Amino acid sequence: MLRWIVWRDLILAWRRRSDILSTVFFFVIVVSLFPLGIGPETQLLRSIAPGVVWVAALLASMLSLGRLFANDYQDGTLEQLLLTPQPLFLVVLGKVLAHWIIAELPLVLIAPLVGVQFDLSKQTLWVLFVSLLLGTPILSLIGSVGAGLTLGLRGGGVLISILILPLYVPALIFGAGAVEATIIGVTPAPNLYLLGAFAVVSLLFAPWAASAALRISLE
Amino acid sequence: MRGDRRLFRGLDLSLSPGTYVQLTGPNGSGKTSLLRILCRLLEPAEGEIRWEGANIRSLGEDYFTAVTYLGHRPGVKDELSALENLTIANAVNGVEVDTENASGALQTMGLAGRERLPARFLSEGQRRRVALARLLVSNTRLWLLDEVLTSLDKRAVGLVRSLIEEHLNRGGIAIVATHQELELSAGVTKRLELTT
Amino acid sequence: MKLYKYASPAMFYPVAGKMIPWFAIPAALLFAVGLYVGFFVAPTDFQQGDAYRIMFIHVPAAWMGMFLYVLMAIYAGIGWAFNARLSSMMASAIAVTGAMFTLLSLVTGAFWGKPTWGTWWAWDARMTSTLILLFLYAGFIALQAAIDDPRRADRAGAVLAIVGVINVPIIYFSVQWWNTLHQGATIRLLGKPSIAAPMLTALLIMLAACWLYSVAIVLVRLRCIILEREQNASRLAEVNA
Amino acid sequence: MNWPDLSMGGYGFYVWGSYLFALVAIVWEVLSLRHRKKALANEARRAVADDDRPAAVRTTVLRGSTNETTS
Repeated sequence: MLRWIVWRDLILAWRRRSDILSTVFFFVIVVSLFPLGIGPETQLLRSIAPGVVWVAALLASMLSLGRLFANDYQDGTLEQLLLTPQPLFLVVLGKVLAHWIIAELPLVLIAPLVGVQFDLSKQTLWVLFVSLLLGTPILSLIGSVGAGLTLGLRGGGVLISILILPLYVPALIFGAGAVEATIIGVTPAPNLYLLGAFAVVSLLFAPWAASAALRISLE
Repeated sequence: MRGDRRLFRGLDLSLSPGTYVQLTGPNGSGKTSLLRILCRLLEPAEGEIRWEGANIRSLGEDYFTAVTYLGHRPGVKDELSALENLTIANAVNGVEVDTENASGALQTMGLAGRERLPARFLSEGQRRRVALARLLVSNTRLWLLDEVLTSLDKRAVGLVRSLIEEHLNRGGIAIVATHQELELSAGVTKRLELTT
Repeated sequence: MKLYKYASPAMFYPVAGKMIPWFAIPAALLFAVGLYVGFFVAPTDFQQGDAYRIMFIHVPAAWMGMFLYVLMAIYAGIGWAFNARLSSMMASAIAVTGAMFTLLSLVTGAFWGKPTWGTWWAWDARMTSTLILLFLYAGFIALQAAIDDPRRADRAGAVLAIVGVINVPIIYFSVQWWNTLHQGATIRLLGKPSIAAPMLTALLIMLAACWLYSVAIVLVRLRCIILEREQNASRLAEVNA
Repeated sequence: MNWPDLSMGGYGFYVWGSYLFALVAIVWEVLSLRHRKKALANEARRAVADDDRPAAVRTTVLRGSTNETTS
């Protein structure tokens, strides 16, 4: 059943390819703005790179979260999803997995490319890729709770950011920390382990919270 | 209850297989809320609902294998074609439907030739028929239909009537919120009037 | 289950009314006593001079901010689990006071940091975590404000508060980790070798005063919320009568 | 008295500043709640006042205020 939900969302996203591209372009543009704002000194750019790339990934995923449930909510298919004979958190997991593939994976793939703007070494780019690979599921998982809570509310987009960004802080700290560790030559292992641990915690709690949020919003 | 206001109280009835309940009442009298309570989209403030003797809350997800609920919005994705909508909706429900009898169902609902058209080109009435086609393919025993006859032409209403009659003959139960009189030839007809 | 049905908001309204003076007056008294001890009895600190006296408001505010968030999450959780409207109303009543205390602890912390560290904001681990706690409060209040139906607002708030409370320790740990990583151990605001007796008593008195004050103010706001919600209910009932 | 004057050896601004802010925060909270309570009180009084007017007038007022909520 899970693969059908993911398959359905992938078809839907494929039919509206522009949405995927818009999120990726937003990410690339935000990251490229910083050198323009701060100046081209490579030493400075290298030190801010981890934070810039991670914050840009956070904001880009915030953009696409609004649509996670909203389209299904408007055309009534979300109600039907609540009535499937499978536990609701499986449905949520399917939606989150689909959202991760559609909105987050492109960011992870393009991040090393964008990292080159900040004169990062190959090793650092690789750690950046791994940290985003580990971190972005957290963004989708915790984000799905925010999307579920703010379903159908006016000003939903901004509201999601206020609710969810504080909860992203550990992911940001460990993720950006891992990249920064490699820049200063320290092993990024502890950061990545902690990031992985936080990912597992979110994997456990977020679907339950998101399905509770959906039940409440659809009452 | 909606907000802090009680919609209805002291509702106590039991339905045997083959019953058709026509649910009527002015707007805001709680028809939709009753239907949503019956399919657990809404929790009742007090009281409980039993399906075959077991409280539906304790039945958990298995209860949904026996229920089909069609709400105000048809629940059809615009980007998907009518056929995809039907097959995927059922697959998500765990009922694998092959394309033949899916398009067969669409044809009986009068959508011949439009199966592969993305749903956004369909009219509201046609979209409603795609939703109703789900009734043909799913073998659930309890149908909860909320104002599904709106925007349907005469022929489509006739189609729905025959669908419900077959469903009742198979021992199913249908609770339909509508103001149109469906003189059913099969099963027992009950009327439930909700007043404000 | 009967217990929660009994504590219906309408029944609790007069009870809360009677309780408020019992908390408000002692709170005022304790504030006066605490300030007196803090300012007149406690000696001038050899290291920080008199700047440390800010501690008597900063530390209680920080503790209250954190304690009220957990209390809010518990009330919201109970309200959601047992469908007890009064408990959810209590959570909404606590939110604003908790946010106020968190904001107060941030401002007083900055006022304290300026003389001791020379900057208003030094990204000290505890201050940063308090800042994020303020964001969590803001999220709760914003979410409840954005939802019109009180029942959904209560339950959505409960989900957010519970998710928040699970995350608070993780956030505190990650900020701690982040802080030691970058700055090494800065001198902690409270890291004085020994706290003179009067300082400690002043601190505890002020904490008790803040707690009593919180109970009083939360009960007042609770009564307002009960009035607002029952008002709508009675008006709707009147319309349907 | 262990601090000679209000300036407290130069720290006065910070100490009094923070307590002033605390006072402002508490006073704001108390006043805003009192204001909110007063607003609720006369709203209730207005609703009660509605009841005393002749029934015919009242029902028109109420019908105006009921919005058709689609169930």
